[in-house]
Amino acid sequence: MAETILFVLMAMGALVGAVTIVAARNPVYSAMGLLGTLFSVAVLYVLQLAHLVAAVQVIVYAGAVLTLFLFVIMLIGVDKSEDWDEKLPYQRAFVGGLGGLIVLFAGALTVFGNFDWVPAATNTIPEATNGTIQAIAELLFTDWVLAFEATALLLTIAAAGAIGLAHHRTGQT
Amino acid sequence: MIVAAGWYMALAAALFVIGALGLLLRRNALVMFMCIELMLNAVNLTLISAGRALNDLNGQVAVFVVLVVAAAEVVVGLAIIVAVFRRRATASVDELSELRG
Amino acid sequence: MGVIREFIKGLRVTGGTMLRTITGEELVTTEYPKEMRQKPPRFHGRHVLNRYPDGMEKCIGCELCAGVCPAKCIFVRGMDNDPENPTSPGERFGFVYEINMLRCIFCALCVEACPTEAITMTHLFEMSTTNREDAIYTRETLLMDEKGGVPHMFPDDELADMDELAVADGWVKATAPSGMTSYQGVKMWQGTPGPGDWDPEPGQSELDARSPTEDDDG
Amino acid sequence: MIEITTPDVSWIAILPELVLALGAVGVLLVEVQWKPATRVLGAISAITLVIAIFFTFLQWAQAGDALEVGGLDELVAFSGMIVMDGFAVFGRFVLLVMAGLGLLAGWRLVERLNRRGAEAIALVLLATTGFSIMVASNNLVMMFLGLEIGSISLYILAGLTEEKTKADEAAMKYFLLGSFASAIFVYGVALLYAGTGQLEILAIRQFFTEFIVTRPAVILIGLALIIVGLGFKVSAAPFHSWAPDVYQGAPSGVVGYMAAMAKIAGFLAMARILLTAVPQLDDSWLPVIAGISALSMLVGSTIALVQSDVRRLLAYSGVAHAGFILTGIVGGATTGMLFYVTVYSIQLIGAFAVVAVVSGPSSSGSSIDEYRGLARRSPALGAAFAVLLLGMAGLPLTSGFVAKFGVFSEAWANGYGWLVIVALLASVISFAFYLRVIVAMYMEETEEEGIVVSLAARWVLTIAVAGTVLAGILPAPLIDLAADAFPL
Amino acid sequence: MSWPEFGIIAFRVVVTFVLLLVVTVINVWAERKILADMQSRIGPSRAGPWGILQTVADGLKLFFKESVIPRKVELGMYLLAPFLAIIPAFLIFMMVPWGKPFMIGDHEVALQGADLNIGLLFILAMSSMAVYGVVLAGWSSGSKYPLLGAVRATAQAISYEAAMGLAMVAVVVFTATQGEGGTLSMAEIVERQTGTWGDISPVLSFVPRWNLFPQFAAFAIFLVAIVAETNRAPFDLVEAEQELVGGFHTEYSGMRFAMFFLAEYVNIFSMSAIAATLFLGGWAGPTFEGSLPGLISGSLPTIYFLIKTYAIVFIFFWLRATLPRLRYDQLMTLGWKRLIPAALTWLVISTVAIGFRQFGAPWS
Amino acid sequence: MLTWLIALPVIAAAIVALVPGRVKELHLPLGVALAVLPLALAGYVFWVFEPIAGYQFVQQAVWYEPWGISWSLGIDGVSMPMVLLTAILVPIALAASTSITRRTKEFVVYTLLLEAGMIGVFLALDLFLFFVFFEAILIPMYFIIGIWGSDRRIYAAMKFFIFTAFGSAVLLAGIIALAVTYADQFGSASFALSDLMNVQLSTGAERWLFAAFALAFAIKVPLFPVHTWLPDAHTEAPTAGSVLLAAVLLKLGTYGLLRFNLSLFPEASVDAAWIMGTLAVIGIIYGAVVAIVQPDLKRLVAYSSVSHLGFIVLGTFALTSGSLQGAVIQNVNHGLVTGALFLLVGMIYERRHTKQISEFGGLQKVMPVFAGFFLFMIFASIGLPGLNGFVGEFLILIGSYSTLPALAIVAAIGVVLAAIYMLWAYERVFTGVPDKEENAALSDLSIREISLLAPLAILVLVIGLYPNILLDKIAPSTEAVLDHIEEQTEFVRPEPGRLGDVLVAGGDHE
Repeated sequence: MAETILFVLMAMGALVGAVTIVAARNPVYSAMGLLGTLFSVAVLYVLQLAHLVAAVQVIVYAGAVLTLFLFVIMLIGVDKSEDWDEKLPYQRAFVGGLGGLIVLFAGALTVFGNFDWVPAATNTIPEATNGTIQAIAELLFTDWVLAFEATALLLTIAAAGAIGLAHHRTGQT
Repeated sequence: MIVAAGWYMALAAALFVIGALGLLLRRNALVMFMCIELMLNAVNLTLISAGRALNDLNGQVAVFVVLVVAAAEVVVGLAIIVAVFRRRATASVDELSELRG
Repeated sequence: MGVIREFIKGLRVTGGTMLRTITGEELVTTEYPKEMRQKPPRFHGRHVLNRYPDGMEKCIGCELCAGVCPAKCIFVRGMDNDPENPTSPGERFGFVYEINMLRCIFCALCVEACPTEAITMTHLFEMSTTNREDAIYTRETLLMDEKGGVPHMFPDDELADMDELAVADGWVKATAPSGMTSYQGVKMWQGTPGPGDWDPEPGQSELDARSPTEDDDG
Repeated sequence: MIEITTPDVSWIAILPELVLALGAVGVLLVEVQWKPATRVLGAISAITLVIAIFFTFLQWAQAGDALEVGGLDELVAFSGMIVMDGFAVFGRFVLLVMAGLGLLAGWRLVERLNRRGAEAIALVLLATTGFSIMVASNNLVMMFLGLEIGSISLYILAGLTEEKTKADEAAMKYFLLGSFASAIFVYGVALLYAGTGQLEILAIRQFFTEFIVTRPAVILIGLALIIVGLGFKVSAAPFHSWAPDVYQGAPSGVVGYMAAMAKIAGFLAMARILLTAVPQLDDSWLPVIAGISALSMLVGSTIALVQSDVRRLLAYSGVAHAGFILTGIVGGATTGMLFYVTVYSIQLIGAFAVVAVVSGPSSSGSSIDEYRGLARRSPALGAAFAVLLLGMAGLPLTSGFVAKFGVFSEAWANGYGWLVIVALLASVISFAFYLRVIVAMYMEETEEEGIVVSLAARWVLTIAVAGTVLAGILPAPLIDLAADAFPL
Repeated sequence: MSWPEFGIIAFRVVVTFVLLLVVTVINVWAERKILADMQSRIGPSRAGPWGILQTVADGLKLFFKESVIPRKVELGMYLLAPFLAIIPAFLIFMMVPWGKPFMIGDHEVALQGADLNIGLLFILAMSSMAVYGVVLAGWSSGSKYPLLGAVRATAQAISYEAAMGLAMVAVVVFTATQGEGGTLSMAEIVERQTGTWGDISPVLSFVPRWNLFPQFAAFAIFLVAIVAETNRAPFDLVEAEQELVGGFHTEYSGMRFAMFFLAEYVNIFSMSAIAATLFLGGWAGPTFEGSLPGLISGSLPTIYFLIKTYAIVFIFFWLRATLPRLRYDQLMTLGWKRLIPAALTWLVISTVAIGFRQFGAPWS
Repeated sequence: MLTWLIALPVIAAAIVALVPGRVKELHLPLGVALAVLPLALAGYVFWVFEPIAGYQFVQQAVWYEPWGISWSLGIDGVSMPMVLLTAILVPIALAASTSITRRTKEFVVYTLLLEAGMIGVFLALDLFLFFVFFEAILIPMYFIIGIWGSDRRIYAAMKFFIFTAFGSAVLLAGIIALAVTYADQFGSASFALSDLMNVQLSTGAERWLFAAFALAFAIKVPLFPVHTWLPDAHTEAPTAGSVLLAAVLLKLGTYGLLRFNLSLFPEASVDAAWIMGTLAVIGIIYGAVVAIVQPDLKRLVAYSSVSHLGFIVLGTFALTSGSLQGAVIQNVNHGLVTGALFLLVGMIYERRHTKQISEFGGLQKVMPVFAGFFLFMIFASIGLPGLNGFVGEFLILIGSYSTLPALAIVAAIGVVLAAIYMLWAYERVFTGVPDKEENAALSDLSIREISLLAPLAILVLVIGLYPNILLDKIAPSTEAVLDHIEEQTEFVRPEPGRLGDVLVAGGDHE
């Protein structure tokens, strides 16, 4: 029961946040929408016993990523409101059409498709220890050790690259 | 009472679609970028929900990888956006039109 | 490691200060209205117009003070003495004397300019008023009576320590050589409540006799 | 006491990547510590690449041995993260060679970047690492990770120049659409995971052999999203819109490398997923791939016709080539595709090396007018470019022809005759725009002075032209290699 | 969930909340008083004995003051920002155990808002949320000084959070030596710090088993990081008065300003409490059960906790009195080039050492 | 030996390419001298060529085993004349290119490469190899037209390239389809002509493949309605280009039809004979009619080519001994005559820098030798008995009459039309009084030019008078083609008519 209520609430939160991202004229409001979505999704993770992921989600996304976003928004001037005149003709119509198509497709799948989200599921009850740090760490440092190391590489690239990109060139404005 | 994984994944799908459409619709590089983050979030939600339904931890571990990727993308992406801004003082993709055929 | 040593040094300063403050050793704050601090000898407070011991006014209405005032806050008009009943020992006396305390910058140039030491400054500084008119001190307010008192805005206020009026600004003593040989070594200005009591001015010859390093200013 | 589970580590499976990553970090550190001449960094990267290539030989031998004794399990390393099959090793080898060529082609850019040159070198090596992981990965998330390592390096490379305006713009567009593609790809992975419960490619195949999925909608959608995501990366129509802008705006020194890398890895990954993981579903994906292929070829060729900028032209031709290469996947075999990807990459890097020479290593844009009379200004350069363009066009005696022949044959044999005919039509259309460049070079005159071709560029062009011609005349060794390099 | 359990939870939350409010009131006064002492002044002295009711008076004043809303603000965010600032501040403290659990009947009452198995991560998450209040306040004010403050706040928060997290990680890894596996639960971390180091050497049997001793470097790093995280001097660039008027809250007044003010002091206390919990053993200490009346020995842990926390809070004040504000580049240099490398180095060193202790040398 | 035939021009090209660009005067003579070497070799081949069916001097080397492609060369009666023709015309075309002063070296190189490609096409017995050469030719030709052509050269070059490349693409599709089918049926891949002839095709597939091959070759020929690139290419190309284009390149199409369409798809060939014939005849009439109204001399010759090649196609698909032999020999004839005509037009163009017929008039007076040669070639082109054109056209018409009588009759009208446009053009250019001042001062042909034209004229005469010198060697091969068709289909070739017997005396087909 509690899960259902929370799910409904958080799903609404996530959706409202998502729509805010897209619809808000001011990027700051978009960022806040994203924040809302991130939080709601984090709660949904908790509901699904993924506590660690939920915490990391908030720390990394909300704590670092979105803060960076805000920083850049502030840095490059928030006062510039976006030009809502569509420069590409048909772009909006195209997006609308695409959206409609997806909705239709989804509707058709739900109604006619005899559709199953997780066809491979074995209907076992998930273990309560699934979300614990120990369980995840066990996997992360054995089976996924290569991926783990590769993420280190990725972060190195990101750091080095960001420095290279943002580096001020002398003699240029 | 347990909510079926399908609901979570449907929510994720909705988020993903909103993100994708937003990316196509908006012209502000930052907002577009946020839409990408939204999409990655939808991915994470899908992975976790599927992982729970399958009683498989790999889904959760995969989320960590996606998270790190998202973080790295943000670092680079924002660096690029800032670099562009330094030249143009705009974050609108529409105004980036030096490249034309 | 130098940084850390400096850092600790800094912490020691503040920490030590705190301890000393708590013990009252280094507490510099005085709870002002409750306890007053001794003012420095050269404190510039409000002006007073002095009298000779015989009760004659020192001011001769020469307007030098008004002329020298950088803030142009002094207004003086002299008047001929009534030969029968002179107000001051000279020909003229200060008939009108006003100082706008709102403009005054308490520089004491008027005191220096005064040829007769008529105007001096006291240590009294509580001069708040409730309207601008009251801030203009007139001859009546400034002039001492025989007992060395002057009228004050809030004579009964606990803040207004009227004893301060008795302390003159020490600056008067430091300057104002007379320049006249006949006054050499004469203790001229005694008995004035404001300026207090001090040693006679040394004469030129005595000044010349001193070594130049001791005292160079004229 | 905590009990420690030791991870399953197989060094040989990742030796080349290890060497590359170390080399890249080494370059950065050496730069920071000693600030040496650029040449030293070049030497370091060259040594790195050579060692890495040497290790690919080692892996090749090992993979062959394992196949002979049937020890297929030996090829799967790191608990199923990585496979060391011939396909991966071949892809790695090609990537490494392209990285070498790309570095040579971009060498002038590196030199002009001064201190940041080290960064460019390191990024090239790191991108290679990433794509190399991608082609070798057996785990879809690992593949995504490799893809991102490579892609992010490329985004940065696209913006790494001293002439900034257009490069920044290119980097931004590349970044936004590239990330979009990555997100789509990884969502596809997530859905595939939801559908099959597996993240490993071989396990997914196993799953399909063991179970019959009655309601595979999620799997199919996931697969479609994976195809779309990779389609973006390899700039197949209708997901190509970023390619022209990026190719035009990014510093020409690295464009060839960027394009080649993304294409090689993208196609190899696509082939691995489609042909290894879900061959049972080919009824569903074959028509889709064929459609994308046909559309790419037609769109690429036709739009390229009206381009006035050589880079955009090459970009659209790249779209067309993506279509051609996809016909190889439609053919259901990897030989032709591998061969095609290899030779096309060489041509691409060579072509962009020419662009870099003609319009400067860090410039953006290169109007076709700049090529007017190139054959007079520098006959060797013009000839090299002509050969490369003709190779791309697929004229006989160049590698392009053999490549096209190979993929078309495969597609025809797999029952996609109509696709081959479309492809041939597209090739004919593509002749027209390649010839436009040749026309400008050979048949129009200019007063401009001769061009100095740097030594590095000469090497690149020599290798590229030699490769194009040799693989066109004597394709046998390369095709044999490609034929041996099938995915596990 | 039975009613007693629910009641216990409600009790825990409410009491924690109230404790935090009370402590904050004292904190504000204490800071003013201590700063005054360090500057040879007296400090607040009028309201109440020793001016101790000064904060209450200030609060009342702010509460009744008119809340001016400037014309150019982004209203929604402007109104939201103070709450965004204050909520994470309170939530962080919910993780801190501030006394020894005791029993009512057969229900255990933990003196802690909530005990999560990912408590430390929650703290990290919330502390990273804290910056939003500042940023949004600065941005939504529609004024340049607050905006500058906001920009500084973001950069600063990100920079020092990393160091803070790394210092925490070192502690978490260390906890593995004190029990079965590492833990992120705050209550568990405290539990593992009870007792003394007597088992290592009898000489140390009077030294409490605090993490401070083995993890002294982490403590130093953590201390610096939390000062920066809470935007306190010398890292108070966010509200550098000399440059930015009032920083991010320039345009705020009245109750809204009070909320920022409150959030700042709550944060100081929470962070100090976390530091005390992580490194100084939280409420751990001798309770002399049996020899003292039950009530006293029962409240001793809370007193220990408060003492330890206030020791760190005092450091906050001390630093503010001592150090001049850093320049912005110095701030960044310190964060990225000193603190994070130091934290990383320490993490590696301590992890290797722990590894040796736990598993022996790799070659043996 | 055949490999050398291909390699020699390539080596020659390499040698020329290595000569420094400074010594400009050297390139052309050197090129001519080197081009004589393949001619000598081709002459030797002709000398030792035995008049038997089947391929001679076959050389085979595996190129890439799994795909079944090989370097497989051979020569028979159909290809031998073409090789010879190529070898003869290249040095002449080169020698005639003195007017090319710009980028001479490249010109020589391209021409020699072109020669290698053309010889390769005629010699290839492997479809893959054939296609490689077939495509490779495009490049040098494209450059020759594009660089050294006249005003609209780029347009023309492009048109030429795209048209033929389109044809090639279709051809490639056909080849792939055929090879894939072969691999399906025999389990191993092969592109060898002899292997692919064994493929069992369904009627539908065979027709499609036939269409693909035919389309490719029809474009090359060019057959109506895909001929439009030809006039442009001819008109804009430099003289040597036109010569080689008309004389050899177009023959790739007719050669291909004969060699591949007939052998690989006999049934479809028989079925489609009347379609191809009809198209050919339309081409004949159309080309001739259009040629009549051309104001441009070169364009006129170009359209005459369209007309003449129609005869060859007609002959090919008439499927009789006579018509096939006629087609082959007409290939040679057309090469010689049209080549010569283009040379002549080029020579007058060098002098007057115009090709407009209206610009000339009365040249007979000024340039008698030139007029003589022109008239001679015109007669050969029209098919005056005693000259080679007569032999070919006559054989074709006679041969076709027995299988495609209606078409043959209509085609015969083409001969008349040819006489009209050729002679009318001659009249306008050469007869009358030279009323234009510029024309009055024109110099007659130089010794060099005469020495270029003379060999062609002699060959024209030789073939016209003694066609058996070629026919003897051609006949076995063409008969073999027909045999193959009869084997595979129900088609029975008609007995040659009376005249045919007389003329095909050398044909030993008992």
